[in-house]
Amino acid sequence: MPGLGASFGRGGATNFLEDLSNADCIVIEGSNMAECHPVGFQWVMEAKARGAKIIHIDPRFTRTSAVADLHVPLRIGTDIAFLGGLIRYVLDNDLYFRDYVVAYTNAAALVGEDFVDVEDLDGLFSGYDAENRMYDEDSWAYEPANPPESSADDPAEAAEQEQLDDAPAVRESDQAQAAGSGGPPIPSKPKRDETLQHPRSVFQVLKRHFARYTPEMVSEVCGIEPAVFEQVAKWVTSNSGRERTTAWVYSVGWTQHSVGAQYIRTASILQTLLGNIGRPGGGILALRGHASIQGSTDVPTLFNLLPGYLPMPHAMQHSTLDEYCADAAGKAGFWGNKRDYMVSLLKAWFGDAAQPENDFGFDWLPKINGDHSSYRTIADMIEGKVSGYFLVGENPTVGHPNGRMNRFGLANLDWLVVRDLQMIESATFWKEGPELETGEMSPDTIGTEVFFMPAATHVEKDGTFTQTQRLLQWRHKAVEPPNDARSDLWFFFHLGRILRERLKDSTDPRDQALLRMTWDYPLHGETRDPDADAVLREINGTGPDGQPLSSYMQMKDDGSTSGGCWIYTGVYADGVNQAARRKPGSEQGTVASEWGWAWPLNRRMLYNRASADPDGKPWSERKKYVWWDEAAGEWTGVDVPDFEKNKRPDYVPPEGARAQDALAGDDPFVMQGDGKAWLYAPAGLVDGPLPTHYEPVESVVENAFYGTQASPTVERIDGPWNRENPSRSEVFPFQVTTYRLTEHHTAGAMSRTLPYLSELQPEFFVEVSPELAALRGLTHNDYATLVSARSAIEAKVLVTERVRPIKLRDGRVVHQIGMPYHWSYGGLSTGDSANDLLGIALDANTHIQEDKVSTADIVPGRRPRGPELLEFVEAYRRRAGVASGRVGVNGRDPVEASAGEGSTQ
Amino acid sequence: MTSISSASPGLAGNDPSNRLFGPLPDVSADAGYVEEHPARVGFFTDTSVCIGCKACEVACKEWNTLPMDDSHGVRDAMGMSGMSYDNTGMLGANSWRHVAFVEQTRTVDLPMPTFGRPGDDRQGSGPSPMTPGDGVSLADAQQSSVLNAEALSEFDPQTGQSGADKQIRWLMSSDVCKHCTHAGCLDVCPTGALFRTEFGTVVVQGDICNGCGYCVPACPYGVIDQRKDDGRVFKCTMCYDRLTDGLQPACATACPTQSIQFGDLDELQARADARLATLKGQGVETARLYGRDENDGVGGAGAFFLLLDEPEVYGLPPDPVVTTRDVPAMWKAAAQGAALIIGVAVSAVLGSRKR
Amino acid sequence: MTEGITTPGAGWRRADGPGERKPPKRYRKGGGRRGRSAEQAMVDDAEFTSYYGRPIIKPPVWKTPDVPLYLFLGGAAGSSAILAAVADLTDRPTLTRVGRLVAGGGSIASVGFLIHDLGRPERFLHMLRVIKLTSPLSVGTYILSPFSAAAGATAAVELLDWFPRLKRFGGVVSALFGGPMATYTAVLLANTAVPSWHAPYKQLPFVFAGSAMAAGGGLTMIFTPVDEAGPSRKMAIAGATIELAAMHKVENDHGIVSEPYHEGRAGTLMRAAKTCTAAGAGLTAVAGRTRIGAVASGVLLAAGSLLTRFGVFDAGMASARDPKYTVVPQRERMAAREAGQQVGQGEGRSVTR
Amino acid sequence: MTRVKTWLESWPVYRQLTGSDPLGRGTAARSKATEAVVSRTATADRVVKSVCPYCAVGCAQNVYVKDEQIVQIEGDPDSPINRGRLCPKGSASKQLVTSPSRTTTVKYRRPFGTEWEDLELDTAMEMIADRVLEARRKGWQDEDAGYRVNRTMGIASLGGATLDNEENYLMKKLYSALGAIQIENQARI
Repeated sequence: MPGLGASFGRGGATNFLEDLSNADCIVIEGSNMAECHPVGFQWVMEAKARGAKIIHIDPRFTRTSAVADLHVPLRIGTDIAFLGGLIRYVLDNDLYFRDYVVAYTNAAALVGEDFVDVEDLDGLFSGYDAENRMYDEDSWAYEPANPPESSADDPAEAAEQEQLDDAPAVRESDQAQAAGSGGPPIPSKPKRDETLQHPRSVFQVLKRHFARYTPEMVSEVCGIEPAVFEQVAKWVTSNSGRERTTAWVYSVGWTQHSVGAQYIRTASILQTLLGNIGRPGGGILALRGHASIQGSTDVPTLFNLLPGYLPMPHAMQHSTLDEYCADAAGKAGFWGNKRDYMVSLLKAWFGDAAQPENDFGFDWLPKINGDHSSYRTIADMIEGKVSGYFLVGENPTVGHPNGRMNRFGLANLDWLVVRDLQMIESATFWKEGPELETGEMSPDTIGTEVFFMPAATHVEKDGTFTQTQRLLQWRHKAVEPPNDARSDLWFFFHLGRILRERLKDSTDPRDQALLRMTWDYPLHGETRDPDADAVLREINGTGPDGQPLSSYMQMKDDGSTSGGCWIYTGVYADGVNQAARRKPGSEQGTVASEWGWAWPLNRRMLYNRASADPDGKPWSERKKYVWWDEAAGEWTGVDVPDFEKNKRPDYVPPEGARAQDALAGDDPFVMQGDGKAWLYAPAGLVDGPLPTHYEPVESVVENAFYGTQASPTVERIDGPWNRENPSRSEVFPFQVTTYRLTEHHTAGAMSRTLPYLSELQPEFFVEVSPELAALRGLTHNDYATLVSARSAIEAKVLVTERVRPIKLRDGRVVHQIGMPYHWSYGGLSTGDSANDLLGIALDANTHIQEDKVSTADIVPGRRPRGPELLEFVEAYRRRAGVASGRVGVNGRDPVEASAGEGSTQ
Repeated sequence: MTSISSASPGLAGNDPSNRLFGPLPDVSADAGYVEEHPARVGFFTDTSVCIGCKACEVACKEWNTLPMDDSHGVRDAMGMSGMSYDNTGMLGANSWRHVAFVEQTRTVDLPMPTFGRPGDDRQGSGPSPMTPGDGVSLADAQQSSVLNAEALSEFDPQTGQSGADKQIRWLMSSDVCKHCTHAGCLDVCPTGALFRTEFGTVVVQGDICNGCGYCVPACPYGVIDQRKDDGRVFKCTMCYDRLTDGLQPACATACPTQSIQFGDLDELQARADARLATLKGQGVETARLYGRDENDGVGGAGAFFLLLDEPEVYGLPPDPVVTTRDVPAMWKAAAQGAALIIGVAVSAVLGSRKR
Repeated sequence: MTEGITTPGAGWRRADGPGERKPPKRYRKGGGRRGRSAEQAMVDDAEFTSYYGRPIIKPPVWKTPDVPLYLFLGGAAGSSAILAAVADLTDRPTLTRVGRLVAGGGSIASVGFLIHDLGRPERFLHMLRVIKLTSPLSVGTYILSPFSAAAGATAAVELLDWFPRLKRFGGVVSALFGGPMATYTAVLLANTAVPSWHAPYKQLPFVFAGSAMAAGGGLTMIFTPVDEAGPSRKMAIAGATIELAAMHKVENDHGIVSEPYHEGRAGTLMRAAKTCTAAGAGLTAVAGRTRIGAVASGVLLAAGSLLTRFGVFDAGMASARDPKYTVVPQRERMAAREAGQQVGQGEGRSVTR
Repeated sequence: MTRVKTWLESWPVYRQLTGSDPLGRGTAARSKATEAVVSRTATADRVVKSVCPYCAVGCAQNVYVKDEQIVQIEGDPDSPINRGRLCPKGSASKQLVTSPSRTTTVKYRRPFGTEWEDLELDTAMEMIADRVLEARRKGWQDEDAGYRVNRTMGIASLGGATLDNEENYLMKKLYSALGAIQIENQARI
């Protein structure tokens, strides 16, 4: 979540669910919280019962809208325009929380002279490289307070890396996400103008940047009345400030856009201006959709990250540990200790084999040099570049956009291991995939060897999930898994054990990492299940005495400490599994610090130093949370202070201070290099220091702001299996959005297979307005076919007034189609797969796909069957001027003959 | 031994102790629990906070191990109903909780001088008593609508009419057996399979029911139904088994927003009255309690509701009356009819010439 | 518009969709589907709201023809038993014998139908667990059991010609239970939430009493020599008259709830029933003393009675399936109550209940 | 005599006539099964603390176990997050564990095969190990574009976000030691 990471320093929700009940106004935008997080929604309802205003901003009228005070039906993909309008409203009417903004944000920082805003380049920032479709971020930098050399340990190395930062291979590799816990590194602290009047101060840059976002413009772009906008603005601003707070809630309604990270940035700017970050009832709450999706980025199985948001070493920049740590060495903020964290990680992985002499085994780590993300890998599979694939509790042929492309990828593997509870579609694609019917694949042509390895459920294994507010909760095993079912811990441990046995006599350097790594966990029971508790201890780390560390502050770079994920250090503090704590909530205050354990260091609300004024006193009695206790000489309050406990509010860093010592007593954003919340992000995002409204990649509307239609940095993966619908095409005239329903879970393996859930939403359907139904002759509860340049699918039609056409200022009407994506051919509740309709276009910051907006056509009746389906879709492509989508066997090379016929270009 | 005549309003015709109809202060005592018994328990379902998640439906089925609806696990038998997000359809033998989804729109032909919409009965008409006084002006409070305010959008895409104000709302309500004070199902059951528990609830005893089906049309709410493959009837038990273990019913336990509240009935009634007053104070004129009134046709319900529209909008009868209220009169008519037959037969015989 | 009402599960948009959008006539009650009673409505346009046209109450799960046949046979057997007993006392041996056989046969068959209708027939004896005066089926069990035992035994000994004294005793016992046997079934139907059964609860026992006599008279007439069948004819004519008169009230006195008796299959059945009953009664009066006339009119009377049972059964089922018949009368009742409360506080309760 | 009385008292009609429930509505009508009713939460052998595996709210669950079978899963009222409440998916999570359609044995599809075949778990593990080594070798790169990379491009992985932290940790550790880098997770999606 670079959106939050670049703004505040950590890529996690700033507040926690229960804290929503302290809000005076809650804006739910880009989230259908009542449907997707019903139990978390109780805290919204609690706030409502206490008199808070609930605003739901969403293209669709959902179950969340039904209980909100106000529903704002903006056009899909226009959130930046709406939020930008609010920012302008706040700035123009002097409604920002001035004391907060001056003290805790980079509003006073000066931006370098080279920076040119989108205003002057018709939608592009300075530094755009049109050939590679990338930015060089150098011109976005602050005007430094001191020359940069003075604060880096290794100026030459840092400068060299700075240059390499611009290489496409480095940019593609998604270093930005390393801002997950620690803001992006900046060369030095900026020059400041505390009056905010300097024309190059961030504050003035911001004002100019958002000057265009007038209520009229918002109204036109979002398709809502100015009065609606004004109502939201009034509620939000009158419920922010010293006495009151507004909370913002989002989920994948924001992230799954080509400019998703910038959506979050826009909200971050607004919430920062309003002084709502780090304060009770405020914040930005990111709602995650899976039990441990936060955990899966904290302890990542992601190509670009090591545990704790340490970046994966890059071939061009990080050939040694010193190089790896060069950018952080000497920096202010907690990233200044990067070397401590990395060495501890290497000690955790390689144990005694990691020694100072061998760079603690740094060289054993594989290096990345480009985009190795999931979709790129699928394209590589189709080209036959990947031999084997593990799917561990994931069903990409249903849950990922462009199911057909995903199936082609799987069909070109040598082998595939699927670990799941049910026989999912990604395991049966060779047998039942829709491409069998169209003739594009057949078992005779698919050489993929498939192993289905049954998995254990959540009650059949010990372990921790990290939920949406960074809280780790331990699950105790209740029963043994049946038959061959095993935990994933079992599978990977024993796979590693077997591999190590096979190679135990190898002297090949490439095998040394495997052989030297620590791999000796206690085993339990007949199945010899590894001890998850021991793994958690390793993640927590140990000190020189072999005892668990209680804080990452104890980590050293001399090899005397270990720790598998530095941000999780403390989860085993005092030798106790803190994640397993279950002191009843009724016996604790609202913060309930003794239930589970939250990173970092059990702090439930991040940046909570900001709940007090620069002098350390609460901004107001009503919103007091953490404050400075002068008598005790420490920070105190209802939560663990997200600040050094004894650092005085009036502390000023001495010259030459580094890491946390370089942050002042009124720098609440402790992971940022300057200790401030970033209204302007001089680094950390690849698509601009400020959010800008672009239309989605597939849009039926022209960008009213600038000549640049869509984000200039969108990442595309081109091939006959991933054609893009042209913008503003008459052939694909309707906007489509995908989403979940309460009754189902993601790709459906955990819900379509269960009778009680299946019967509640038994069929795939799409939601359309009565107007669109009339326009296209669609019949309620009958079939319709949706077509894109990728494929055509059929669905039952639910005609509902909850979906509304948007009328633009020029009289054009934008029709929107809603499409839940849970279905496929397997399970009890079945239907075509919504994701087969979607293409893959990615946010360059995150490589997350734009699921939430695409275009399509819709016609009454069922779709053609068999090969006719291919011809049907191909005809659409021809009409839209899109290149042919015909493919050869298993999706490989396009068939030359029909390409000639199909592609006129 | 109690004499039958005094204890049997069914035949006696008069009902001085309200055993067939009207308020009954202690339903359990009426059913023989004369010694100490638990307080009468019930459900208060506040539909104004229902988010339609259907957790109640699933938690109920899970606890009571009910079969899937209709299809018995055959996937082809499942289908979308087209009734908004309601694919359960109605209460039945396999669905003891049913969440209704009602989508409503209406057009208000009024100009928009303010954000408030005059004439809208869902419009807030004053500062909410819950609203803290600081920082919110009276005008702001007046601008708040209590339910959603889709209405703020002036443009009606249908007519293109400006000034026409289309409002939408989506009502959701979890229906359940009402556990009536005077329960038709219980009273017509000829086997004693249906009985009243010590908690004042009405429960079917599966070891007794012989599937006569009489309770099915006797329920004025259409709650109880027969399971076709089993032959017996089933309905909500208010988790009688859980109650005996001191637990709440499964649905109330699960309900994320406390739309379903379980507890002692008198306590729930007080809570509901307060909630209604709050909503009325916020200008929700259409809010009303349903099944709360002990003077209604079933003597008040053990499971009652706060609704935001007329009961029939949710599929509930507006003024249900327990059928057995009239059973004395029916027996009287039947006796007269029987006497008439004897009279006619006797006179026919006597009046006929013998051969 | 009515399509939506009668097709459960159809889209509400059909009834209220874009094509039919017009300004609401009066305050719209909101969602669900608003309907109007059918063309031939006997009451003024009844606007009402429902939940997607779904029924509010559950239609009875009773099977047809089992239950209508049970009603018919119970009635015919009950009146025949009485007729037989009185005939026996006045020494009409053939009529006695025929009456006892009809009563016995009818009662045994009706027990069969009743048990067959149970979801768990093997648990029939659970009916004897309790005695519930509030349950017509419980009371009915304690009527049907002695009645069918007595009538069945009487018919059996009649056929075998054993124990004449016992026969008379059995005949008297069955006659005692014969009346209740014929009319309790009316309470069985009326004591439900089914609108078109419950509303006429005061008339239905008389319909069933009349119908029972018409059937009993008719059936015994067929098998009894005309000379001896005078009582049968008289009872049949009287029964038919009572049935028609009572049925007329059922069909006309209950506002919208009377409607199902005129419409659809129930309407057809009721019209056929009245025709048969009236024709049977007329023919009895005119030609009942001839053998052919007796048989023809007896068959007509029995058919009329049978059709009445099917018609009443069907009308009830139809009224249960359409929410209109549940909502509209209740709304009218509420309106009346409100009006009553405005007139005088004291009347409120009696007016509405 | 007592036997007759016991027998009589088991007849509800007798209880109706002699007891406090003449209408047969309550005490008189109670059956044997009703008298013996017991909640299966009360008879469970143990209650195990767990967390719901669906969305990320992190609702705590109480898992009731009887004879090593899950008999009930419901919200843990002690949790400050969900306060004992669950959504429909959480409420259905017992079905997730006990689902009859769950596949609990290893299935194998050979290249160009048309049907699943059965395989012993141990055999499958050995076969997978063979293939991992081969794929690793095939895709191995010491250098790429002149830079040392020390990795294999032959193996990719995609995990769901319902993996435990401990599982993710071992996976990342093992893959990194193997040199596999195309390691992804639902968290990207």
